[in-house]
Amino acid sequence: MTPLLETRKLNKRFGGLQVTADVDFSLERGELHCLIGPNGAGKSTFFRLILGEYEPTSGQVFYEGRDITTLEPHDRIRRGISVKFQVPGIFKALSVKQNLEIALQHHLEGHSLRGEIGRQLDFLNLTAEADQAAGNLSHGQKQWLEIGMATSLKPKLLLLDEPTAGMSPEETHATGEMVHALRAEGMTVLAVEHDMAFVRQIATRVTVLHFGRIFAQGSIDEIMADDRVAEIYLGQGHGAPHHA
Amino acid sequence: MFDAIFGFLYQFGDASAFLVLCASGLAIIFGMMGVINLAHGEFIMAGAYTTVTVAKLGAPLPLAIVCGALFAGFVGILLERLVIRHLYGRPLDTIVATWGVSLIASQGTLILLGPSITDVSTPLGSVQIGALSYSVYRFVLMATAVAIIAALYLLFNFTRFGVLARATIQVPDMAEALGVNTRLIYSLTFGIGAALAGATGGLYAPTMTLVPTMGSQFITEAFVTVVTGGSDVFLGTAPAGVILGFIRSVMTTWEGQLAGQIGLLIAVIIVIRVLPRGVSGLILRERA
Amino acid sequence: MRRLLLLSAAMAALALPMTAKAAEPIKLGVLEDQSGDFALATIGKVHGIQLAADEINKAGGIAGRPLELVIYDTQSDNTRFQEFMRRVLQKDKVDAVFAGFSSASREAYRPIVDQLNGFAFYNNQYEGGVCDAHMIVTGAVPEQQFSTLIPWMMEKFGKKVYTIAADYNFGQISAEWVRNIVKQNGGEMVGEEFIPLGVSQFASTIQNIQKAKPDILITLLVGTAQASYYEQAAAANLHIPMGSSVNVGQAYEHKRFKPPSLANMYVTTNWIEEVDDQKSKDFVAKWHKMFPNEPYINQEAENSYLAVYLYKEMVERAKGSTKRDDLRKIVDQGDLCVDAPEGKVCIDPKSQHMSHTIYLAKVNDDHSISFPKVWQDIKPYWLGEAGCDLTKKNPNAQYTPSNPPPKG
Amino acid sequence: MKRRPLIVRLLSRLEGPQTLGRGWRFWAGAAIVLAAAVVYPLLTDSYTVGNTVYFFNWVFMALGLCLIWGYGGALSFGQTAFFGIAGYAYGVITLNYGADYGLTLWATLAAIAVAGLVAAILGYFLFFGRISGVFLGIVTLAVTLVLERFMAQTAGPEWHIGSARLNGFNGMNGMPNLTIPWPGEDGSLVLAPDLPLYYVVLALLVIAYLALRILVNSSFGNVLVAIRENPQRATMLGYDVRKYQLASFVIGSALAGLSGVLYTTWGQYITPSSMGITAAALPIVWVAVGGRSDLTTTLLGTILLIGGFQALTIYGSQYALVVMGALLVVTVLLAPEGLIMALALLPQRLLKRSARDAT
Repeated sequence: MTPLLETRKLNKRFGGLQVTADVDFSLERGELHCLIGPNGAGKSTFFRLILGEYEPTSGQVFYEGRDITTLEPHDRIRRGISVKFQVPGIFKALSVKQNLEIALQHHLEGHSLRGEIGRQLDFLNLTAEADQAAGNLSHGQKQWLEIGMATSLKPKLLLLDEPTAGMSPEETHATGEMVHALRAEGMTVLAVEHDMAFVRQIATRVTVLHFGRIFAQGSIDEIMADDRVAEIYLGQGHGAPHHA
Repeated sequence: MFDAIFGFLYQFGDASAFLVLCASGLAIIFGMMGVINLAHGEFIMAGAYTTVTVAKLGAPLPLAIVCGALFAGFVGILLERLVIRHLYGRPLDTIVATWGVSLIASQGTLILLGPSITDVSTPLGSVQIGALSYSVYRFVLMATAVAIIAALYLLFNFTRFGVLARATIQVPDMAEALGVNTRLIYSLTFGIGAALAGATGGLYAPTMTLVPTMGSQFITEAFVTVVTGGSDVFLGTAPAGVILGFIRSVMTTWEGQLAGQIGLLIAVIIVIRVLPRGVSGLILRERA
Repeated sequence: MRRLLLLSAAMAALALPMTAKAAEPIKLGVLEDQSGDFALATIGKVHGIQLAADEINKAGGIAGRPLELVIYDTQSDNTRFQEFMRRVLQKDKVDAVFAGFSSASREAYRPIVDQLNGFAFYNNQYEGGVCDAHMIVTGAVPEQQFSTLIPWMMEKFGKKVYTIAADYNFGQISAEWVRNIVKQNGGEMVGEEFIPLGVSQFASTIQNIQKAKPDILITLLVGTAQASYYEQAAAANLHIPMGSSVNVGQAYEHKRFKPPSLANMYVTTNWIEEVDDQKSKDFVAKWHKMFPNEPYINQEAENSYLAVYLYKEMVERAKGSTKRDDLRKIVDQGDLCVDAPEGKVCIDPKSQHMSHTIYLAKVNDDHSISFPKVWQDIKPYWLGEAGCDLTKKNPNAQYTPSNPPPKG
Repeated sequence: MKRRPLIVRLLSRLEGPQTLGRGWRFWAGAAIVLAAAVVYPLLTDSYTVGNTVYFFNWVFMALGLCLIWGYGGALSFGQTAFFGIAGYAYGVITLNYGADYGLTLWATLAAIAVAGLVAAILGYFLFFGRISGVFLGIVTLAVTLVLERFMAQTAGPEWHIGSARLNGFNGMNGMPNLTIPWPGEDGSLVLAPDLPLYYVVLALLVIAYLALRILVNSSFGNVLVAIRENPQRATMLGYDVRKYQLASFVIGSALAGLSGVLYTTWGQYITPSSMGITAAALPIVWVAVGGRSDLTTTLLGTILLIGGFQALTIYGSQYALVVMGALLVVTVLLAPEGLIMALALLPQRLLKRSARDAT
């Protein structure tokens, strides 16, 4: 069976700088896959290539076996990819309710729309803040709101760029639970993450990017056991995966 | 043949100098600070008026032009303190504010100084080259354009102020954290932009009629050049000025002044379409 | 005794409405650009009207009725002319309007004057051709300025002519006139260049002229931006005798520019403040008494001044009526003239344009003015000959030599 | 679950998060204002009526810009281009085919269509070229200036379309007023700038205003503001940002076109300078000063400003322009969200403050 997402020899060069190099990556349906690696390893760029925000210098992106390399970003979203950015990408000036409405109005309207908004608000426990401007939410709430918006599209593939950045351990754990719930709904998740506790909590498979190349791949334990991985983190000084 | 070629080069240089000079001040205010200054033309007018007034008092023209620049710069700093300062991060509001300022400036000048003041005649006479004779002063203008761009380059790349200014404009918070007096930097930068406009006014004063609305003769060209150039003053404005100057002079010699003007505007539309980030965008990308 | 009282009472009763009518002022609307681009040339026009009105009121008004001015600043903005023309005609209910400097502003308000059946005076030199019964034009038109200027200059300097003109109606139509008159007089056009309004840089134009080597350069440049040409040409050592119908007489460039940038320019104008005969001297004196710091009194100012007296003449000959039809009957009689600073000037019934004394003004090296020649009573002949006859029908249109009135 | 009929759903869009004013109070107020607008021409002279129509003429362009800029976040500096195009188009059509059989109405629609078409082409070029921010402003400005300078030199008789001469800088005039077929001796009613035209334009204004309210509160409006707030997120919710921006640009420009036609018929005159830089700056000023983020504030602000500027010119003599300038500067400094908007929000703010003081 064809993988849900696949990249072949994916290259991105900015002038002289090689950001991703010949990335052959594939993601099976139902995975909770984490993408780790030191800062500047090309994780975010890789996301943008998948989303179509960047045009690859060479190589292809396949989704459900179809070549989507030249597809406009919004078309990829419509095909079932969705993303939650690292810096919460929400509509600050608009109310929480409206944020969700904009995400949901694709496939719903009228009563069913209002009903679904209510359901989402509960799920994200933002009911109390429904009519507040999204800009006034706490950081964690913003993160959740955006996850809510991203998942409202009922995507097959959900990309999470450091979903727990700036969250308290409790919030982080709750987010982990949320991700599992989403998987249960049948979503496949690809997450960029630094917090190894979170990775351990959710990851079924882990890929390590280093200097734009796939450096190692495997279960969380295999990766943890791999000294070379520790080296590159130590070599880089910070952000080392602390054995949890 | 020689006349034709030299004549064209002269026109080309003349047009480019005009564009670069009237854009340089705006390039700093708009290109660096993101303030859309519709009162740019009035700074030019202020510079021209001051220059002529001082010159009539008997000061040598170069000195008078410096005075013009200083006065415009002073007014610029004043404006920054009173108005612009409160509008950072709201570039579109600066359109309205500065448009208001330009109304006040030009009509105020009309009320205070009357509909026009007598100008000073163009210095340095003319020179015969081949069959045609040229105003020597126009060559001075071309040279000045080059000099000003060079001076700006040095100022913003090799002086402490320049470095701080660029830092402030690129990463305000960082600069703030490093204890830079960003407010001062902003008003100085704005002042420099205004002073350049003033200098432009002073430089062209001897070649133009001085009326309160003279600024409007510069504003369109200035914006067009800056935007074509993109955010970077040196990699953008200067090349843009040269390119547009070339297009304009070609069109003008080929089809006349109207074609020159319209050609200029259409060129801009196309350039922006091809290079959404302006010429400097292109150059920077190539360098990266 | 009692009867006599009754009688006198009756007479008083009769007299009363008369006097009441007499007291009621005649209203003149004045729409001129007192700010914006054109202010330079037009502020004087307002003053001219104020001066005339002041004199007339001191002398007992028009047919015993005082003259009242309703003045608006149109800011060199066509839309203001539209707004205020409606205002003076509908709200202020003026008897006549004196309005407009630029031809565009005139064309902007003309439909409104026609629609509201008003009566407007355009006291400005222009490209000619307006055939509209609602309009009286007191300014000079091309045939008056060029049929005098061009032959004289060709006689004196040679037959090769080069024209640079503002690239809009006035420039293009005037250039057409120059072209035709040059041809009629056996001359040759060695070049013609049109400059868009607002252009202030002339490097290319100057070169083209140098290459063409004309004997005469006709400059029909308009607006403050284009005026920069003279300084730039002088700086490039271009000294060809220049002829013009707009400069000096309108924006007094010879006063504003440093000599000798305008030296050796010849202008046909129907009056400027330098005209030195007693009548003009007195006029200038009166003017400066009322407006001490007037920078310059140009031909349009004089046109506006005489227009008020022309209107006075009309109304008084129409027995105090201010109805347009009554006034046009007076015009139709064909002998409606006034005695202006420039001399006796008359209205041509067919076109409702005005005959003028045309002065040939020469700008000397020090920018002083001398008058090598004066033509008396030059008529605005073209429209009438071309077939505009407002005594018969009113097309409310503007014509040009290449777009004349439909025949028959 | 059965869906409510279309009309009900539309009406329910008349108020929503994107527009100020909701509930019976607002609509009662609106009704009173409208009633006043309907009655007052009967109480005043025909100059005031014609002059008010003149104010109304421009409002459509302002509302259009409010949609493009205030809601869509794309600043167009060149709405006057479409104003002019439509004006000239109306002139050309009517000068060629006259005003009988309600032709002026068809001419109006055609002229607006032309403006819309040009906007569609230009907009495609701009938005699909991913031009945004100030660059968008400058390109649109350049376009309107090109048109102005080109039209300014079309004085010669060679510049004509059919029997309509473009007539260069002096402008095109003599086109007929709006004329609608009407039972009566001459079989038509000429809408000169007086009562009949007033009511027609007022009706158009009400329609445009309500229609735009519905539009911005619809899902389309949601996406539009989403794009203004965060285009990337909007894209990543599956919306083709370019299409929405293009749509709003075309609608807004069509409204500018309507203004152009109304202005042209009002004064039977259209000129290149109505596409010049000053003319181009004015709509931005009206919308910004009124309060660009809302239709109602834009509507009121525009009428207030045009009327105010005219009054200033009448009574302020040569100081008018100075006062105008000062007014603009002060507004931007003291009421960034716009003068009318500030007034509209004043009560709430006072309440908030008093609440704060109370605690």
